[in-house]
Amino acid sequence: MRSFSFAIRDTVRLIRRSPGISGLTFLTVLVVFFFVGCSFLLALNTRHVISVVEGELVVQAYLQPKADLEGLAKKVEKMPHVRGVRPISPEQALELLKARLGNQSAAVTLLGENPLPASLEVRVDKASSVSGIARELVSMPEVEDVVYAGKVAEKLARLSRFAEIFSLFLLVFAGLAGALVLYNTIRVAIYSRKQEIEVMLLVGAMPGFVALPFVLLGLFWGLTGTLAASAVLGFLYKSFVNSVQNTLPFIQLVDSPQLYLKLALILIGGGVSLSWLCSWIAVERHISEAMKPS
Amino acid sequence: MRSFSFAIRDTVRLIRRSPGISGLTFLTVLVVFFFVGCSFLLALNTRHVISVVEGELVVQAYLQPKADLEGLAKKVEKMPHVRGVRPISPEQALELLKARLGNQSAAVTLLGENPLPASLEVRVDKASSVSGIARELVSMPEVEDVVYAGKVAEKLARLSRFAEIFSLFLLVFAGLAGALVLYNTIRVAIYSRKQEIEVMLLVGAMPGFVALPFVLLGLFWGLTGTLAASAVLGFLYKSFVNSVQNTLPFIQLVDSPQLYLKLALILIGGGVSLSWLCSWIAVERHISEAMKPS
Amino acid sequence: MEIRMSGVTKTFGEDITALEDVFLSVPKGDFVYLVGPTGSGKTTLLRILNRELLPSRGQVLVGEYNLRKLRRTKVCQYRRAIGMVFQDYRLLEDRTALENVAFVLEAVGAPRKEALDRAGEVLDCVGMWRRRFLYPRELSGGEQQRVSIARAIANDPLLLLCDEPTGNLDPQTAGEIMQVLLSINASGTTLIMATHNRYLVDAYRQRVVELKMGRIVRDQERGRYDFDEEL
Amino acid sequence: MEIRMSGVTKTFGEDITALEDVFLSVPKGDFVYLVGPTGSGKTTLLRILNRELLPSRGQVLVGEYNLRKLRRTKVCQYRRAIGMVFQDYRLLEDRTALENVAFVLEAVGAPRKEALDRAGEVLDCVGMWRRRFLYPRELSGGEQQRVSIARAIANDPLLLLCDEPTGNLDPQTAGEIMQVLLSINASGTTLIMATHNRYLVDAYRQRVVELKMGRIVRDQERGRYDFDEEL
Ligand SMILES: Nc1ncnc2c1ncn2[C@@H]1O[C@H](COP(=O)(O)OP(=O)(O)OP(=O)(O)O)[C@@H](O)[C@H]1O
Ligand SMILES: Nc1ncnc2c1ncn2[C@@H]1O[C@H](COP(=O)(O)OP(=O)(O)OP(=O)(O)O)[C@@H](O)[C@H]1O
Ligand SMILES: [Mg+2]
Ligand SMILES: [Mg+2]
Repeated sequence: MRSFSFAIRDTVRLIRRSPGISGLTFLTVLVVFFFVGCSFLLALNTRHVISVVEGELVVQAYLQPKADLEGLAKKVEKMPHVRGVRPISPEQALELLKARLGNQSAAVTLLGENPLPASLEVRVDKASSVSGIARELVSMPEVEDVVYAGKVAEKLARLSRFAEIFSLFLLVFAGLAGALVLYNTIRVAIYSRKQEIEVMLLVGAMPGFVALPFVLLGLFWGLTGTLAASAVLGFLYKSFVNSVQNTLPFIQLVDSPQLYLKLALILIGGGVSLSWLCSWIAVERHISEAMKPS
Repeated sequence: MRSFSFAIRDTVRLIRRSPGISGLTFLTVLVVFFFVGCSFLLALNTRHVISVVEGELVVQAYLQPKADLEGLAKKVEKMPHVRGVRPISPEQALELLKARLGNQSAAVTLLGENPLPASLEVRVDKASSVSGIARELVSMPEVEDVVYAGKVAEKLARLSRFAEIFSLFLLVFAGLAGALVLYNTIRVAIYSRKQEIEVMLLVGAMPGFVALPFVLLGLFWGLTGTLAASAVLGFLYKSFVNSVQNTLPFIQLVDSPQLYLKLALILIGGGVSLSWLCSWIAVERHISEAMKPS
Repeated sequence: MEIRMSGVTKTFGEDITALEDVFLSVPKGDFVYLVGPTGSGKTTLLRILNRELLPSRGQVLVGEYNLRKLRRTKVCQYRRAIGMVFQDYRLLEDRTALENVAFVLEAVGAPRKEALDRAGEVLDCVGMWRRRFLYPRELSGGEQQRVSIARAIANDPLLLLCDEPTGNLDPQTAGEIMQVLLSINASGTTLIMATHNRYLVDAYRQRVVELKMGRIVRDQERGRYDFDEEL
Repeated sequence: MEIRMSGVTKTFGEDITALEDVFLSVPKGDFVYLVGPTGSGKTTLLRILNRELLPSRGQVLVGEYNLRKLRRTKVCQYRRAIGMVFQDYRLLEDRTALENVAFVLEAVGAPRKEALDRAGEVLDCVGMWRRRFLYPRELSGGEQQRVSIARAIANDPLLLLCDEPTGNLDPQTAGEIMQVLLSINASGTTLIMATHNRYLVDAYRQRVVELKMGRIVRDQERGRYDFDEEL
């Protein structure tokens, strides 16, 4: 306890005696974790956009003339991987066709009796389930034909797999790079205290006693740096989301209180534990070097 | 010349005497410029994707029954902002309609005489020119009606403006952050040589003579770090492009020999000049501090 | 503490032999001058006793510690039991004189206030009370040396190793410091002092061990600095 | 070079006066001992002459240089014309003894080979030829001191400032170094040497300037270390 209060006093001293190095280490941590956070948000949004697009995938099932539209809809709704079903009666289908043809709709009015069949519009949870659902639907006796964007679904499924891998890779890489830069920065900052560590050990201070202020110093940098990084990133991302919403309302970005909390927790947790670890390794190296008699 | 050869020898000595710091500074430069390069590629590809999508925007012009299809097509092709024109005769229009209706095409065969008009499909250079072209077309006497995805075009135009600003912002930010981390790293590395600089000046060495090895050191870090960064980034991006091309052939990424050259030039040029500048500032600060009598 | 060195040899690299086959035994409470020309191995001997260096060959026993076989925590414990005045002072650069001394006391676990009080006391002993709030770079050579002496004695060590503790002191101040060291020795602390100060050695006669080229060439009770004069 | 200090006062902060109203003039080729108790301002005086410190008040002229009004490049030029042995040596840690000396020669523009040759020569002068490839931390205190002396004299300075150059040397080596300094002085170099070494001052009688509490209290041709003895 006593040596802990000493360590805290000493940490304050270390910070105050070289404010330049402390300040720049703080900035480096900030920048590094800002980038890590950016990668995180990028990965998150890529996956979000893809899943939104996937949510718009539909399988169109055209029914036999006498099929029970509502009953079938209920049944299909309960199938796995189905997110929703919209039943379309022949009358609705005609209206839709007219709307689709635009100013050529005159052509449709030339038709006498409505030749269009009833259909189900089945929304699917993700791209890779589309072909399975389509196969199940076509095997039903009430269904005459099934139409779905098979190529698009396949593309999307691949894209989603790819984005999954890519975002994982990005995160791991950003994390590694961050750890590397952090370790380097802390190590060099502690390197400039090498002699101090040597002398302390020479006059009989315990290794833990010597290390503690430096570990606290690393912790301090990590904490303040990542706190600032989450604040800056949160603020910038919020304004980014806002300006996207204003100018490009059709693009949906991930944006929720939980997101910011998660972001802050990841950055601060990662930064604090990383910087703790880094400063511990860095100072431990000096200590064991200094303790080894030659 | 003589002091230059001394400086080079001394730089080699500085590198060899603290390989740890040199190595980690090199790694930091690598990581930082890797991120800068990533931002650059991200910005480039965002703009590329948007321009590809914009290139697929069309304005559909339906003609008066007796209009000269081919002649009008030639005329429209010469208008500014027009990238291409595809004339569609009434027969082709009917085939297209059938294809579009899919298994409901039976409905069309019920039609007696072909009621569809001839039309022109006008491709436009960018989203923001769509409405202008549409207005010009509709004012032509041969044109009966114009159909175009006005909302989509507007969205795309906004998106493109947004992406422009965003990528600029991203680049500037990445550049600044890179400069900051670089300056910090070099500064701290030189800080550990503070006493050496002081002693050199005390025994009468000229400031330039003292500074040169450190500036060369910064240059060395900048050069090797950015060289490695461009190599790693180039390699990773190439494999990324390849794997995208294999699994997602429908996505077009920027990829050309010039791109890699440009990337390498930007990274290496930026890194070398930045690190030169940073080490110069860092060492100059120590020198003027040491030269100032108290 | 009692010291027993037997057959201690210390070589650096291939061709530098700083100590050769040194046998030295110092009973508890002894006062030993270590003399010899520059480069004869005095500092090397003291650094071996401070366990900064391991002997290349030979045994070193100090009290109950066998210096060849100390584990990390034992080394710290050992170093706290002894005190050393380094030839190049080794003060902590960004601590004031007072904090430099108080630090070793806090490292042992003394509360802040007690440490500062005790540090002030020993600084007063060596005549540095007035300069206690200055940083080492603001002190003169002799003042730094005295802070380093204060730090070494603050802990009431059982063994005090002094490497040239008066090199930067004028004769009068050196004499005062010598009085301090003698009184510490009188209280039972074993004291080894490497020195070139002929005045002191001749004025305060004690056991003299002379090194030359890493070998002990003289070990004399109540000796003088130069051997010849004793003849 | 000739030195003229008039009314030089140096204060640090509010309450520390390291030098007070010092008038000192040293003709070209003189040899001056600067003596005085520890903390009396000797190093401060030498640091002012080396232009590490600016006097708080007063004029300092050395040769054609007015030390209060030197621009950056002039400072370098001036420092090359003089040599200084620092009390704490200030050797470059990651250069060998030889490179430490050769460095100052290269800084002046000497070609590498010549610089190394000359560095070897002066190291031989101070008896450090055998240890020339060791790094400072591998040298004993006295050896480092001699390297620092070698570095100061390598350039054939017009003014040589020695701050306690024999503090870590045994009497015999100190005498040898003294011979070297005297011969440099004989060749016309002005030499100021701050020292506590009573033996040397008394053995090689020269002009003695004594400082006390920052004031010059004695300035005597062919003096001794202590004033009383002269009475
Ligand atoms: N780490 C080392 N590597 C190589 N040689 C060393 C090392 N340490 C000491 N030496 C050599 O060992 C010899 C003895 O050194 P030591 O420091 O013990 O001398 P000393 O008696 O203390 O001299 P001084 O009176 O000058 O302080 C010296 O010649 C020195 O060069
Ligand atoms: N930068 C500084 N800040 C505050 N006080 C200083 C500074 N430099 C020197 N002093 C004080 O000025 C006084 C004179 O110091 P100086 O180094 O000149 O003494 P000295 O005569 O060389 O002593 P010694 O013989 O011990 O080397 C000392 O008391 C010292 O504490
Ligand atoms: Mg020694
Ligand atoms: Mg002094």
